[in-house]
Amino acid sequence: MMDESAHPYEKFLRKDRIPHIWCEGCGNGIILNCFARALDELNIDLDKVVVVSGIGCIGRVSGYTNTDSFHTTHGRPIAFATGVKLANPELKVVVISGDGDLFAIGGNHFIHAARRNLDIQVICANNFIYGMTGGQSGPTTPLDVWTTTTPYGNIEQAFNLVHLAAACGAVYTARWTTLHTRWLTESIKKALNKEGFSFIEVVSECPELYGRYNKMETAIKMMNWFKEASVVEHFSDPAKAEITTQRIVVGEFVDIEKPSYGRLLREMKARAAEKMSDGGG
Amino acid sequence: MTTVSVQKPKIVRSGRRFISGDIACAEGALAAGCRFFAGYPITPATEIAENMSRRLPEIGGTYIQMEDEIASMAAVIGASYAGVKAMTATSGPGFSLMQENIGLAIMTETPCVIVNVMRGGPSTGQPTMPGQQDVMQARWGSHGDYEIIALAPSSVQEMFDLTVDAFNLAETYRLPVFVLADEIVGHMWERVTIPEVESLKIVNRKKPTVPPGNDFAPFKPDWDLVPPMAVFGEGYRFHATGLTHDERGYPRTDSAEAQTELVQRLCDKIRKNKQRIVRVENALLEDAEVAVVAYGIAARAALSAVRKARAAGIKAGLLRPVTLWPFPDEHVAEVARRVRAIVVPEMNCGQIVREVERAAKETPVIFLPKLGEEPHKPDEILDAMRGMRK
Amino acid sequence: MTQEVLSQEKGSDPREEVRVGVYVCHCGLNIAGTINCQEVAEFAATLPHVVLAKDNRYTCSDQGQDLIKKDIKEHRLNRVVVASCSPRLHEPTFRQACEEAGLNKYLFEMANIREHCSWVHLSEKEAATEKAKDLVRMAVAKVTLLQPETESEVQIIRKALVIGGGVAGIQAALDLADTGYKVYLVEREPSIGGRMAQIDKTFPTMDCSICILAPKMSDAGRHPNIQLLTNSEVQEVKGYIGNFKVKVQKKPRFVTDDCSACGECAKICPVTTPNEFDVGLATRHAIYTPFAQAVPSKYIVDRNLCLNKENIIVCDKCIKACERKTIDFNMKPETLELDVGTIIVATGADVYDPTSLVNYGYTKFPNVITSLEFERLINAGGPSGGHLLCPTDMQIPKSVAFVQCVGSRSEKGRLYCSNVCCMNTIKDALLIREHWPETEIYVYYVDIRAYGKGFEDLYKRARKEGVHFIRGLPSEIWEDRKTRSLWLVGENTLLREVYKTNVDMVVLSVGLEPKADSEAVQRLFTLSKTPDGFFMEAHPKLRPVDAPTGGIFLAGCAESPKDIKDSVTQASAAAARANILMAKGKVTIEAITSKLLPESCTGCQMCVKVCPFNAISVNKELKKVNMVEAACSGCGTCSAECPFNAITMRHFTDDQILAQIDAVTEFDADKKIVAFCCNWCSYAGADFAGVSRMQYPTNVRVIRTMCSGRVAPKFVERAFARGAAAVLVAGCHLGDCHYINANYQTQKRVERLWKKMEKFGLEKNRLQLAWISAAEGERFASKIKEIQGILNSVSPEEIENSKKMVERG
Amino acid sequence: MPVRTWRRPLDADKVKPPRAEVHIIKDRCKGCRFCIEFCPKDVLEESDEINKRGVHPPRVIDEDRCALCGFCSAICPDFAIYTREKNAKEKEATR
Repeated sequence: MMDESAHPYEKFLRKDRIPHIWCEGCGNGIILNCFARALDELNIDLDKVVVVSGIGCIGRVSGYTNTDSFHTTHGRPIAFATGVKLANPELKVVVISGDGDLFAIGGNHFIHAARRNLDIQVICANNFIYGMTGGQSGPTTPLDVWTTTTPYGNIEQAFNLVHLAAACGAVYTARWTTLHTRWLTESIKKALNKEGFSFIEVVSECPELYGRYNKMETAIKMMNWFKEASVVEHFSDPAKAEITTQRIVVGEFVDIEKPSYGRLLREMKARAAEKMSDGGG
Repeated sequence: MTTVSVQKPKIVRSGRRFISGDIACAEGALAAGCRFFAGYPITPATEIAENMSRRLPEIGGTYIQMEDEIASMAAVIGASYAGVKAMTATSGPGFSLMQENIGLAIMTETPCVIVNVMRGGPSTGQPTMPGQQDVMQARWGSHGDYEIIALAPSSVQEMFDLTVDAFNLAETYRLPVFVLADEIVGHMWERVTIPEVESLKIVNRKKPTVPPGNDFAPFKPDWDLVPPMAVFGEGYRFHATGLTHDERGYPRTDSAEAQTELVQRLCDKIRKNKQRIVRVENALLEDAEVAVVAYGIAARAALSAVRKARAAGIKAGLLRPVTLWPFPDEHVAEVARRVRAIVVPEMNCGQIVREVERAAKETPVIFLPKLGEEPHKPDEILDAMRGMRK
Repeated sequence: MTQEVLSQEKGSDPREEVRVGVYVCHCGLNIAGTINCQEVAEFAATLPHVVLAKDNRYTCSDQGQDLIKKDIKEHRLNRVVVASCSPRLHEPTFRQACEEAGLNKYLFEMANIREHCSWVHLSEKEAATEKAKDLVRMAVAKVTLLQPETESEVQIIRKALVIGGGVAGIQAALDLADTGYKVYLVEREPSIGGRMAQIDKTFPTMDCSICILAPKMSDAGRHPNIQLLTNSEVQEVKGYIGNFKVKVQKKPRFVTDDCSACGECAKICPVTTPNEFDVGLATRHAIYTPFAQAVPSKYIVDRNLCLNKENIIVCDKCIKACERKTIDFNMKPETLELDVGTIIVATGADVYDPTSLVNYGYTKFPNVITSLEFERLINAGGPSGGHLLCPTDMQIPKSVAFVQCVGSRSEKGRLYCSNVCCMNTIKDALLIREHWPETEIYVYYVDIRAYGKGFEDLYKRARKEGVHFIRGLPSEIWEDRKTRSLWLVGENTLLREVYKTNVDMVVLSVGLEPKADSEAVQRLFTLSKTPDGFFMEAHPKLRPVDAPTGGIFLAGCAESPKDIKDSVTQASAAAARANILMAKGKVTIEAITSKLLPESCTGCQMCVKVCPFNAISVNKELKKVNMVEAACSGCGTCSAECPFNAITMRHFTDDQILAQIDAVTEFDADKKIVAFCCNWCSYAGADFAGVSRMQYPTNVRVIRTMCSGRVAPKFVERAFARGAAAVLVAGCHLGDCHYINANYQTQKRVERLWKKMEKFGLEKNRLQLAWISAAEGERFASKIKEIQGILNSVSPEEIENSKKMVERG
Repeated sequence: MPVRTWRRPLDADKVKPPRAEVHIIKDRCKGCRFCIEFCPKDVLEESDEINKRGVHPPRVIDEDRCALCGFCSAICPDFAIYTREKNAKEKEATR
């Protein structure tokens, strides 16, 4: 009964790194779990997967996946991933990082990677705050909520990430909560098979630093919040999908076809090479 | 490894050619096997990017213009980890933006080349004017403690040669290597000789000798303190992080030993290999009584000043550090012992001169600052030397 | 009929003198046997405006009608009264006769001296005759005030709605669709097919039930004119004949139409439950298709059973198993709004659950099964692959006993005969014979009813083939602990001896009963029920498939227990009836609607509040109301509510009703009961009392209004003012009102009157309010008896006081 | 079609769902209770033992209740629980 090696997802993890550093009930573990499940079901060659993360709690994820992985500077995982993907297009490059990392300090890289339709998958763990530094407000903190830097309630409007991604040109965009593990796994699988820039927002619970200060002391309570507040509305207008404390619209929002950066780059290189062999250039 | 493609014909257009320093730099990179360039337009380095954007696709390489220099540097590190020789080129402001990720490159021991075609600063300063103001930034620009390698070309030919060297050093020692050019060298057109590829010495990073598996530690150094480098996609499934890490690449954020072991090694792999790295160029130094220590564009004025001095009966000589970092202080010290004084012309308010003074001990050092459009005139340097007689 | 034509009609000119003709019908001896019709006719002749009065044997006969037509011409009659049966039966007949003679049909009135008089006072000839005179007096009083009316025409939407996808519903839908109409076939279950799909063989021909049903099902499934709405329920029905607005809720299947019914999903579904279709004898999964031949041939998820509750997917086994990715747990219920002209109700029947008959031991002894369970067991596609197995040992029984009339013809269950059980048992007995000749078969019965075509032959065959028929149901069944076999004990009433038989299996031949939720259906479509709880026809003989509400028809077991053949017959009949309406494309609506007299309207909006059909709206600037006649269904509760007499009700005006009241109370008012009965329930109830010959006191006089909501307080007050002994206001049961909820107004008004009576110290039980459905003749009769009882204690002073009350207002 | 389902279906044995093994890696558990809370069959409860992380890991109440939906392992942030079909291993072998 206690045979650890028997855990079906053991092979996707760096066993010597588990247990991970995340708190009790932290959604990051579930995201890692769903990611492992997605890899399992697609049975992708793990040698060809690169997991890139930034700074923050979820940034540690790259240290746990049994793939090539890189833990970059704050906000830069997408820029780093750009280099990896372009240098070796065979690799599946997945960026898993937090809302602060990807959309505050790293916002510029996100919008441009999406605009380019670069062939990478970005999974954002949105816990509404900066967890690693102790629960400060961030670009996704809902209005009015309490954080250690909004002691009088947050007065900043929050980013609607799926709307942002859609507006920037992502070819696949979805939002789930960590309670929607099945859907989330399916979305990750879709994204992994999608040509171009795909984005998945995972509304993730941080009971320690978000829940505790907003009347949800336990992870269970946060999960129940997700249960009550979330409504599945596939392909509804992402502009109308702002997250409030009452309502979390989840589902797939965008799933379109558009020539990816990788494809256009290949074609351009071919043209250039031809030109050169004609003795031009 | 993509560097084998160097052997393909027509990749390097060898022979005698009349080109600009920036173009020469790009050609040197291609000759060295660079197949990835990420950058952001900035005067006076833009032509390097433009040239790469035209040449890389022709030979199967990748050029991408990123959203800023921060991204450019990150992408270069990513490309290098994916096994491709990568570079970026910029100038002061962009160089500042790159500093954090340069630190990451140092920490993750990423071979890559950063060309800084220096212009007048601080801040936006004088974009189209030359300068040598980023020399100390190159040494200390990123936070934390580290050693670095920086080369200073003083001619279009050297823009080619030193770029090749920069890649070789980066690949040898697994770190970012700077080419510290300046606006004049970058924009100047000269006749250069581009050698046949076969005749070029190209170094590629060491590969791990163990197959993928548990006994592979991505940051376990060899005798030369440099760990062999596995790259993504080869099956080693390794982890790299900007956090202090152990030989397996796993974070060690709570251990003094780990911090000491790692940071010390990062410094030592340069310090202990200094002899192999450092390069200087001497002119007429054998019997010199007065020495000029100059680098980059300033060294060219210095050389003619030295010749003029000789013509005027002054026993002058020139010491030109090709590697600014590590600084050739032994060479300076040796010269200092023989000469009466040392003249240091720099296109800044005094940066390398500090290193010279440190090495020269009691020997007096005359500093000739220069800011703005023109480099030093040979006579300015000559005058300084005249002042040293009696 | 256009205004021009009308103006040439007799009676259309207000200046012309009123000339009434009265015809008293003998109806053979139905009336004449009790009432002296000649005397009544002579009496009628003495009434004002009556120019001629005749009595004849059958006024409804051709001669009778010709006579009326002739008289109208010869004697320039412009009003006609026929004293005979219920207007609910023959008013249309005589109206037509008048019309043919060029008399506006709204100038005709009937006196119901049969159902309301001769049949219910069989032994009181004089009193009955007097009552008949009163009824004629009332009719004449009303007829003189009647006005010619034009009927408005409404278009019939050429689309039909069929509720219920059993064989009746399927047949009706196919007939209409083949005729070329768009049909919506609504079925609550995931598949159409109904009971017939569960049955193995059909009697008397013994063909395979599903084999003959399946083709019809798939026909209905792919018919271009039929839109199949399975897993759906009707939520709301608005509008009127020809123009129904129906809200149907399509519940989510959680499986899209791309489902290929490959069944991979069910294979891996981790949760199971007994399959309803196999009456719990087989298992199904949370994702399932009810049976192999289901139409539509798609799977469905039972979310109550499925592990995935709320909006969280816990288990995704089926999703993964589905190659075509058709499973969508995010499906939401959708509501369709259908516009249809006609509706066919074929909601079917439930099978009686014998658990409550403890002496038969069903659910106690596994080897006691119901006839429906038997059908599944003997069915080759059933859980036992067609092997009749004893649930205890999975062996073929060596002896089987059928027990008849389980839940039928008994106080313990239902009083009626369920009509199909006898033949079903005979069929089943023969099936056993055919498959397992060794098995002994006993049938315990009360009577064997083999009334239909080919039935008797089948019965004879069963007897010939050695099936034992024993007259006398077992009084008790118990199980032998060891063998699990069953003992039946009862009396053989033919041999007058007690039997004690031991068998391996007992089949309880269970009856049929109204659907558990038939109440809801009744309300939705404002239907009526007969005492047995099945839906009532507009007329048991002449309109057997019409519902009382126009444009709605009945088919199959919803109307009464019947076998497949009858269900199909009735379905085709219902379809034909609906077809008549839709083929015409329009229907004329009785000119019994409210009319506004704008000059008297003060815009107080009392009427707006009470109108159940939102037919009245407010005209702000005019400070008056507007009336949409097309939307008005004619309950008249607005007219009753209006404090300013600004609304009259065509053909039931205040004056006309008051005239009837005055007529009743002209003589011996203090002995009479004035009864206001609504046309749909209470008046029909009184008719039913007549049809059933229920006797009650003669002193009641019924005044018919379309709805009890029409009864204005002033009517009641007038009756009391004129010294009436008692007043009865009777209507449909609350919730069953044919005008949605108008009878709630009735209740309010009566309660107000009671308060007033109390204030004036009057016996308030002299004013009675009763809810009497069309099926409750008995209730009507007993109500009259009850009031009679009260009257005996009413003093002359009391009556005088009540007159004063009205004077003092 | 509401029917009184009191009988054991005749095919009850044939369609019996596979029996489950629930595996709990106690010392990985951090005690978030997700598996207990969200198990559709209420197979789990909090145990009273304390693991090396100082929390009460879940304990199986009745393994036969488990429908093998695997949600416990899907939602476990710590890879501390998983289910498996009984004798699945042997099956694999025989295949």
